[in-house]
Amino acid sequence: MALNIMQLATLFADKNPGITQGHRLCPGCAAPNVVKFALMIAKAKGFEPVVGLATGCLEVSTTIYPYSAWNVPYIHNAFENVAATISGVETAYRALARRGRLVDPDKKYAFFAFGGDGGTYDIGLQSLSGAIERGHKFIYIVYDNEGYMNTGNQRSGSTPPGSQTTTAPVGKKLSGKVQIKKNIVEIMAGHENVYVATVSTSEPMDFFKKIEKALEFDGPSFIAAFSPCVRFWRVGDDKAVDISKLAIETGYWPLYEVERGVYRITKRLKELKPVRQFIEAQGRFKPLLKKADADDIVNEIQEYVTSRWERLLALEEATKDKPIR
Amino acid sequence: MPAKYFELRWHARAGQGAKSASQMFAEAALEMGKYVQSFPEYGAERTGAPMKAFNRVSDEPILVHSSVENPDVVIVIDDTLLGNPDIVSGMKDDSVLIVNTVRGEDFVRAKTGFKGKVCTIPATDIALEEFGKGIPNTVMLGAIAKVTGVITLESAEERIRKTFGKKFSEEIVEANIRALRRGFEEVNCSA
Amino acid sequence: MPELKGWKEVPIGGIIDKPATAKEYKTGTWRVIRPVHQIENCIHCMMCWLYCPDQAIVIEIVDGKPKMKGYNYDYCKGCGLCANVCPKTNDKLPVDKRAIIMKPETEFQE
Amino acid sequence: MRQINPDVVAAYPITPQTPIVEYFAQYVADGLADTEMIPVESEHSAMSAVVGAAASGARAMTATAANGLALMHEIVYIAASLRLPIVMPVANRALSGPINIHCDHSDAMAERDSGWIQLWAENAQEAYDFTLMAIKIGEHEDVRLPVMVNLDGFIISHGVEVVDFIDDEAAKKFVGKPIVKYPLLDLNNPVTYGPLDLYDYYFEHKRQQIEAMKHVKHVFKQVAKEFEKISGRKYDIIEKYKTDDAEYIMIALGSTAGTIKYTVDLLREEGHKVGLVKPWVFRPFPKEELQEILNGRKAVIVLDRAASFGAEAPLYEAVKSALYEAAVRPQIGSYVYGLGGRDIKVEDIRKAFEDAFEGNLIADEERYLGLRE
Repeated sequence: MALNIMQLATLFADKNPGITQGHRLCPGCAAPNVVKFALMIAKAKGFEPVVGLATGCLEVSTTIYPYSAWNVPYIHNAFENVAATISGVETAYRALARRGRLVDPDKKYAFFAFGGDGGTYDIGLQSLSGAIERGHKFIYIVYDNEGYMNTGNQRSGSTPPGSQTTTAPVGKKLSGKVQIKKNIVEIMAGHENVYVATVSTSEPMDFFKKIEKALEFDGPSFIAAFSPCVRFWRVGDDKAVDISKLAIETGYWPLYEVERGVYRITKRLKELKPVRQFIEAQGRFKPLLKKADADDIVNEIQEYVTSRWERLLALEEATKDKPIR
Repeated sequence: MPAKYFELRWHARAGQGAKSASQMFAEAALEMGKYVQSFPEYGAERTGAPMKAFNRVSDEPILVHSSVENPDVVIVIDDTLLGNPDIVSGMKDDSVLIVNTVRGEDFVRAKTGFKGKVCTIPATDIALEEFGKGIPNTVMLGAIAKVTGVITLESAEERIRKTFGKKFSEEIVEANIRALRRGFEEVNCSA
Repeated sequence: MPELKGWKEVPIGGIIDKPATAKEYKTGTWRVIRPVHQIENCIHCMMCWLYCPDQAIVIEIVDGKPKMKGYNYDYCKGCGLCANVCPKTNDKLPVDKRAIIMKPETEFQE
Repeated sequence: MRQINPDVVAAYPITPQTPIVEYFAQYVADGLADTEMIPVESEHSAMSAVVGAAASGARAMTATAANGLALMHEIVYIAASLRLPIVMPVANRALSGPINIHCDHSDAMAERDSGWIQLWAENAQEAYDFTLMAIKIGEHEDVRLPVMVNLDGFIISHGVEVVDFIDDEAAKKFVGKPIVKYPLLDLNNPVTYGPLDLYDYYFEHKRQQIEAMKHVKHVFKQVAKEFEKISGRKYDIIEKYKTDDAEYIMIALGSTAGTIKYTVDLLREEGHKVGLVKPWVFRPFPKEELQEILNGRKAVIVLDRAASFGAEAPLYEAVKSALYEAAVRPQIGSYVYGLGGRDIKVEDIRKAFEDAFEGNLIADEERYLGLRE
């Protein structure tokens, strides 16, 4: 039975969810809530989270020596290797458990790795793929803010076309990044023996259920969390949830899961709002929208979003009751 | 005897534009044929976190690259920072404290305990009146020109025309120049 | 900033050997707009608590139910997300009917 | 490695390290060791995973060579900085390019400032002995540093030699239970590994690493003494071969030292007073030991199996620097040899000695053994 918000509030009224106050992320940043949601569910379900972090905003802002905003075991190694690092931790756990050398042998451990889209879609993809393929029992969560925000808004494999970044800026000739966002969910689902899901903090119950599922899944899980960067998406500090809602309602960020190849849409939309609404709500697309070819690019995104949604519906139908492994 | 450098320290919140203001100040001094430095203090802080930036100005080449310890002038862009002990750190009796605030000298003294010369200017309000955005940089530049004389109003004007002229309309450039002049005229200093 | 220690006094490897030390760093100093809780309009739905990125919402269990008590201004950065997600706060409601109102920090300076 | 029976081994195959990992995987498959193996997808992940495992409180090992070590490079530094006592045999091989799979020391030399202890083995026996000793040295309270056990690729890694193994029980007792500090998996004391360490503390943490390296020598000696008790084999920071009355001393790392010993014996039969010094420990550098042994000799010949482009060869540079403080400085000469697995022969070594006999060593001139002009 999934936990609801009131139950969680009661449970965590005087208990820390794992990430603490005093972190130095921007006001209104979505990333700490991605962490909070995940760790609260783990703790509420009796798990003890152990956290690995890839280099990025979340990492630098939560652990500025001698200040740590974590009250669970935490390790940061480097940018591209959080999945490999946590696979070492998880393996050590199994070895020490077997050899009777765990300090807390009776506790249920849950291994989490967090990374931004840069550390996941791009530089960390190899180590992530390796760790998932080897079947380590861990939950990888990408907080996807669609760019290298830690270093000041450079393009990543996750940046959408037309978005203003410093390395793919909108100029006289080019209209920002030209490539479509990489579909990380499909890449990860292709590992087959894995639970993959998309989440957004604007849909907390859906988020909670998927974390629960990941905790119970017998193998690795990959969760893609939509995580607006209020600063570089050029929206108000209070707008992370609003933008997330628009992303879901327009189909830009469909909520679904893939469990061993079986697709399931978890938030069914009767109709998609025009993706233009999502785009126009953000300052990062302003330079694009001033350009003559803005409509072409917005239409291209719209076509992509629509066709992907239709494809999702078809995949759901086609994979029903047909797990791969 | 090594050259005496004129040193400034800026206090603001990350995202308030102190880095650009410090750059504009340096460029205005450069415009007058001086040697300049402008550098922010890089931490891991995000938008809203207290941050610092520094300037050095000299008639001779500047050799020192360390951060400014004993500033001649301290500029505070956000008066909610005044209670932070960092503000007066290393200030000398003859240093000057310039604060963007709608409040007066007494408020600044009460918050900082600073005994030397205090100047105040409601830079955010002036900026809002002149160009509709609460970005106090150009107003502060005017105030600094008046208080220190290290840069002239003309050099600052020249700089604003050059930097803003490339990106913004004539209207915005003129509004910023008006803001600059008001900063120069309206800054209010203790004796 | 706490007093800086010498190399013989700190744990090796840059390890922070205690949890949650960031609580000593008060991010409330970042705030320029302050959320103010008007408890009489609050329905204690816990949305602000859920979404506060800085865990600055203080809650208390009364008769087994969580109640919003106000803010921990030591950590609140003033992002306003709490007011935005509050079902009892929006532009259409008169200010005195809202559960959360946002006020410039300067009003609380004296 | 089987006798150490580490908790976790993460490794990726690379020639000539492959046999080490293959043999070990077979031991695990046959149940002779019950280590958890992580068959990672790259060396970068191998080092990353052992960092995670070691931080967790596990005894963790990996092994690599050449390009694999280079790919690990970033995490090699992190392992040392996080003060994790990982042990890693390195089958030394030329670092590309062009690609070459044979022995030289360019791979390990590129890591000499990474903060790892470097032990250098002459033969399979030493490689085996050092791997056991490395566990105890790295985990020691005064040290807490990772250890690289260097062995010449192919020459040792693929060679078949007689090795005297210690019996399993004695070996197990010698390495003992892992000494763990700040285990990540201790839920009662949650620790933060790898924070952002800015200008206010980074330097202090580096100073601690410098200090830890200073403790290695006495810990090495202590461990060597214990090891001698179970093995009868005696180790020190440097090995001295027929140096007592030697006027001419050659210095080299790894398997070439054996060939030099043979040559020393030949030359001694001819009446030359020659000897060999072989650093067993290269990091920390045996500066004082070398100063003491080299002071007042007629000549010192340093052999390097790696070049430092635009500077002097690494071993030579360090030896020469150590001699700055010697009361009576010997003549000194630099010889680079064996790059990319080029064979080094007795005649080559004899040639270098003969240069010294003739008084023909020039400190500022790098010479090459076995190179075609």
